[in-house]
Amino acid sequence: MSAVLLIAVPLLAAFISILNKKLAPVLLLLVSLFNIVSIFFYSLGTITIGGFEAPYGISLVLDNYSLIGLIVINIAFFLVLLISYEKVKKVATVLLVALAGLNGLLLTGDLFNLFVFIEVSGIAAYLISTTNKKYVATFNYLVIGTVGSSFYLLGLIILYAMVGTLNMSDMALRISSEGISAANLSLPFLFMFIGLGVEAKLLPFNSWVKGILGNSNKLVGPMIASVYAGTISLVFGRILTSVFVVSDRLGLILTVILLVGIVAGETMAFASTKLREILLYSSIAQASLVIILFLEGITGWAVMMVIANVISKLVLFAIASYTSDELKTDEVDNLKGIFSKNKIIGVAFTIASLSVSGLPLFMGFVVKMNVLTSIFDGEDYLLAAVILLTSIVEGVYFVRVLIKLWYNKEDAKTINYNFVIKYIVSVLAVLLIVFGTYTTVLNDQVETVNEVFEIGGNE
Amino acid sequence: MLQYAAIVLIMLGLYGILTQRNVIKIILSLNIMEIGLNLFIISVGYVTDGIAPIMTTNHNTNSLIYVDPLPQALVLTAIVIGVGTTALGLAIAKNIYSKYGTFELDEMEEE
Amino acid sequence: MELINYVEIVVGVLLIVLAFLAINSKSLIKAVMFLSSMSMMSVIGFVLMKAPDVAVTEAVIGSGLVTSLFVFTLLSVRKVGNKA
Amino acid sequence: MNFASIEMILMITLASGVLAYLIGKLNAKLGSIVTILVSMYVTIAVIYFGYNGELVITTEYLPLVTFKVTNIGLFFASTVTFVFAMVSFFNPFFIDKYKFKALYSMLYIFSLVGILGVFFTDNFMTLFVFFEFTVWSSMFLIPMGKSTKSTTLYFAMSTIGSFALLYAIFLMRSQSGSFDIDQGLAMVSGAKATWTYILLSVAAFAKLGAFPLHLWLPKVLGDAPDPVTAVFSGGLEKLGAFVAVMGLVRLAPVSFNIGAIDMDFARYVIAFIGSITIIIGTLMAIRQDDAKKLLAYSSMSNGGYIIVALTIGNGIAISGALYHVLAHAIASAAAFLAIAAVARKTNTTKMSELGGMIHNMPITYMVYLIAIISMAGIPPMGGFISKWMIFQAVINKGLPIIAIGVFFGSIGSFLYVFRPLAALFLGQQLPEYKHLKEAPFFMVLPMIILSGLIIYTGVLPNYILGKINEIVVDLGATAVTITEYTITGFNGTIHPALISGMFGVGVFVAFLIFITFKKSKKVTLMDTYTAGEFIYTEELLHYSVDFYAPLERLYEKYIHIMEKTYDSIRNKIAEVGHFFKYYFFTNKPEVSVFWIVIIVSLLLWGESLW
Repeated sequence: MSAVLLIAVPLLAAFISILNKKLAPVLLLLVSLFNIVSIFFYSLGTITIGGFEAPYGISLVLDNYSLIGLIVINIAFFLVLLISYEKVKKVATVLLVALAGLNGLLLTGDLFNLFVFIEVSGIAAYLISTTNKKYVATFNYLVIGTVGSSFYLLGLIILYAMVGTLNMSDMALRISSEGISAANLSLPFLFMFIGLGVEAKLLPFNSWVKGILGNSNKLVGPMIASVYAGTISLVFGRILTSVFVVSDRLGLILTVILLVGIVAGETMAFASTKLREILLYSSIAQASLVIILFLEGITGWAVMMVIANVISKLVLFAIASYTSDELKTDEVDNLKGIFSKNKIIGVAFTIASLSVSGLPLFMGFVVKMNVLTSIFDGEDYLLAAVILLTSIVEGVYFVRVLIKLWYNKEDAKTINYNFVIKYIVSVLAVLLIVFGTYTTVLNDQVETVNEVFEIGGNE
Repeated sequence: MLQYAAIVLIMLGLYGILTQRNVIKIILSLNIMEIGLNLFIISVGYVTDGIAPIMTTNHNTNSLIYVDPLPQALVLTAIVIGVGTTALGLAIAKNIYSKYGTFELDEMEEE
Repeated sequence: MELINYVEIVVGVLLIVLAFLAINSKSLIKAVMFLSSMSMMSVIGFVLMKAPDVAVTEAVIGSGLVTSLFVFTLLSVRKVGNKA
Repeated sequence: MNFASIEMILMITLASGVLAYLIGKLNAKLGSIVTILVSMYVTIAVIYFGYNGELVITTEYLPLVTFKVTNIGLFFASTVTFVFAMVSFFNPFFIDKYKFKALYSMLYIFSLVGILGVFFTDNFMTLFVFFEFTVWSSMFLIPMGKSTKSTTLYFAMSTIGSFALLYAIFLMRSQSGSFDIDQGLAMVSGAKATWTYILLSVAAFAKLGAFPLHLWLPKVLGDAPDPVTAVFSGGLEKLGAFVAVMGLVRLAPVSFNIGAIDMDFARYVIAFIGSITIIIGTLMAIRQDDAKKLLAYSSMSNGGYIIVALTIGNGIAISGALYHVLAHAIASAAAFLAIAAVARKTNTTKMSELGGMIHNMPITYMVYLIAIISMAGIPPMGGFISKWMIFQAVINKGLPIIAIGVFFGSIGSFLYVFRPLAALFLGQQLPEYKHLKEAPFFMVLPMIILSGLIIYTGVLPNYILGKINEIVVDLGATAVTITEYTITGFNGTIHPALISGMFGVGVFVAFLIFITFKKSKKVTLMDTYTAGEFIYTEELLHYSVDFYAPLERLYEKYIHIMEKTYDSIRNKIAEVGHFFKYYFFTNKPEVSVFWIVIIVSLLLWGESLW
């Protein structure tokens, strides 16, 4: 079997699902499940499509990096489907396309192919976000997304004109062998960075996030904030680590953008009073942090942070969106005390948010500590200080929310969370604790990820 | 020569997105930007005096310079994707219209 | 060669002018028409740059399909509301 | 299974935390009884096996964690676990008042786990993990009390402290190459040493509740459930002292020596802040109406003593500081528990709403009296010994400005600690509290044990001082000269037992006089006159309310400065957030595009300038 199936099967199923609307949701679940199971049977390596060898043909790369990503993203995708099954019915075909696009993003080894998958998954995301019924927000998303991917394409083509290839590994090789100066590359790289930055929610390019995630229902919230964000972060990571040659100037520009993103994200979350807004601003900061880690070359732990974020954002957004769907409000003050009526949900939310703010016993803490260790090894004291200071702000607003949601108000509203979401969030919460205490797994994975790129870098 | 026009078109498209407050106009500006982008991509692969990269039987293919075929393949894909986006954008525009009764973003009440 | 250069310049200028008109015209239908003719201009541009297959695609999809999509949208909206 | 292995203690305790939760789900009272059993077990294990040198430090199950028994760790651990054990007796009586009863028991035990881990490790990373673990497990205890407001403040301040600690840890690691505590503290040098010094001080200040990070202390102690306040003041706060020993004593920051007093500038600054802490704590304590808040501010000023003593850093100062840790832990635990005992019956800790409880709760009254005598540093109690040693150190060092703070605090504490005594226990009795009885036996028992210990530390300090001397030697200072009954300071020797004996005689004589010439008459609230008018309602006319009003008026204007500062910091952060929201997140699609264009054009422009 070849990893092409991960993309082909969902696309095929998408076509079938157009023919039979009733079958579509079932098909979606089956395909998603098939993907999860089948990932474990593929052998690592580069797959070429159409018989052309690497620099010419389109290639899919299945290495340990994409493997981890595929496992996490496909499972997360499946869980989101389960949580929001009644919403899924209307957009089943779109979700199949989205699945194909996401897997393609993770697998592809070709920059143009990446553009196609960005557009495919992007269009799917626009369509998914229409289930929010906030069309202006979706329209914003579409416009910004299109401009972003156009910039990506522009950067790509400039790069192609300079280097003469679009294959990622080939490009890295040629850049070093032909001695193209990093300064010349900074313009195309900046364009590509902007293009990806739109999807990755990096600060000045992300005004769509508020409209989409601030009104998210239980499908859109976890899907965009967790699954999509995780995928794009991983794609970003691959490009930053294996393709980009960052010159000092570009590095400075990007670092400033990202640092501002972190600070802005945390302060905006601090200034917000709505649950979903707090979470979405916090995830902006998280996204910027992850990208900065990739930029600093802390690849392995950045991947772990992506995974931690996927898990915890899935829990947080699933609960926040579900609650807001039910109560028609997400003002934290109106939600006072809801967790005291729904303890399981509350505990899962608490664990996820404590993990995000990096308190011990949870996965986020392990990741944060190792990340900080690496940053200090790189003697980047300012970055570490910024991360720590913003973490304080982050912790404060999460604790504020937690206290409000757990305590006060005898007349807290009761919400009937269905057992699926209860079950899923508690399993994920347990997972956060397991990874937070049994750290050997993480360390092993980090090593495998780092190996992937060390090999790539030595060539 | 045309690549300068292409760059100007991209800028005009951006200008349109920045200044226009009408949903249709914004989608239109997106289209202009995409056309500019496509022209730019083609111009990158364009070689003066080259010939179209199409298989023909008449010529001795070895002695001729082809323009780069890859950008053209990219543009074909990009055009199709662009149409998809435009169609989706227009569909959303229609939804917006049926909800608010206007295309002007400024006339819609803030939610 | 000279001729083609002049043609290129004319096409380029026309493209820019049409794009400007499309963005700035008050009537939506007119804007769409400008877009359509601009798209046709780009077809000429593609031909000039030795990309006939792209030109064909642009002519059919870019110019034809996109324009009709815009027009249909505007027309369907006209029926529903009074203002466009 | 070895019950005296640190790893086992931690794991058993952690597991029984979960167990307490599960049992607590079935029956909240039983769950809280688990807390008693567990903390008793930990106390016995730590104190008995620890001081017999039988604590096992090997780890078999926990990865990446290493333990080490040091004299100082053992000292702190036995103090704090003892406080935890004593306070845990109160849990069953208060458990009904909490919103999440089972959770309370679990978190109570969890915070004990965290604190133990901090004291028994030789690895900074482990220390930090347990430090943070303590923070979040204790954080969720607070909102179960009166109000949920101060929780966030506690978290913010604690996190500032922990992150300062973390940053310091990484700075030390960058020079020593490992997370080992001894190596890290020994090998850090140059500018990094100064930064580490500052950061560790911040961490210590945040935990101790010292100025300017003191704000959480009174609020949290005012809001938290009554037994928890005792844990905070007697236990969790001492984490700060532990960190302070590391930072203030074991580090050598680069700074110039102030010749006149032969003291490093960096140390002098910290000592100065310490004395400011004492003064502010004292002044604020004077004006509190809530007995818990009053004691909280007194905790703050006592933290100041510890800081001042540790900065001086010679043998007698360090042992004074450490003895003060112990004495204050016991005394404040006893005082808070006494107030908790009252509050359980009356549901208030406001002094203006209480009075005459001595008639209902004489034992509690005695406990409180003993505790505050110790806190005020009056002879026969432990607090006297420690304060005497600290005074010795300060005077010998010749630090006039700091001495002012220290003496002011000492005198000030006379002014305030007796107010709750008078207000709560003495004076006239309110009719609605007439029927109240003494606290149940299992609440009285820990209080009596605590007061016994307070007296013991005051009368026969030499055994404990011997243990402290071992720490002092570990820290590289000269041990204090002690014999069985005497302590020798810089300018004299005291005989605590003798002093206590004389005090005992004095008290006995006074008691005899009191008994023989008892002429007071009990009056009810109605039995009084105001300006010739009868009183028609039973209003409490407290002399302890607004007692120091003239003094308070002097600094009334300035008391909210720190609160306002923090408020404005908070508002600034929110403002920055609103600023970003306004410029990046409107409902208009062009915003992002605009920024894209701006950034690109800046880059292109920069290309020509670079």
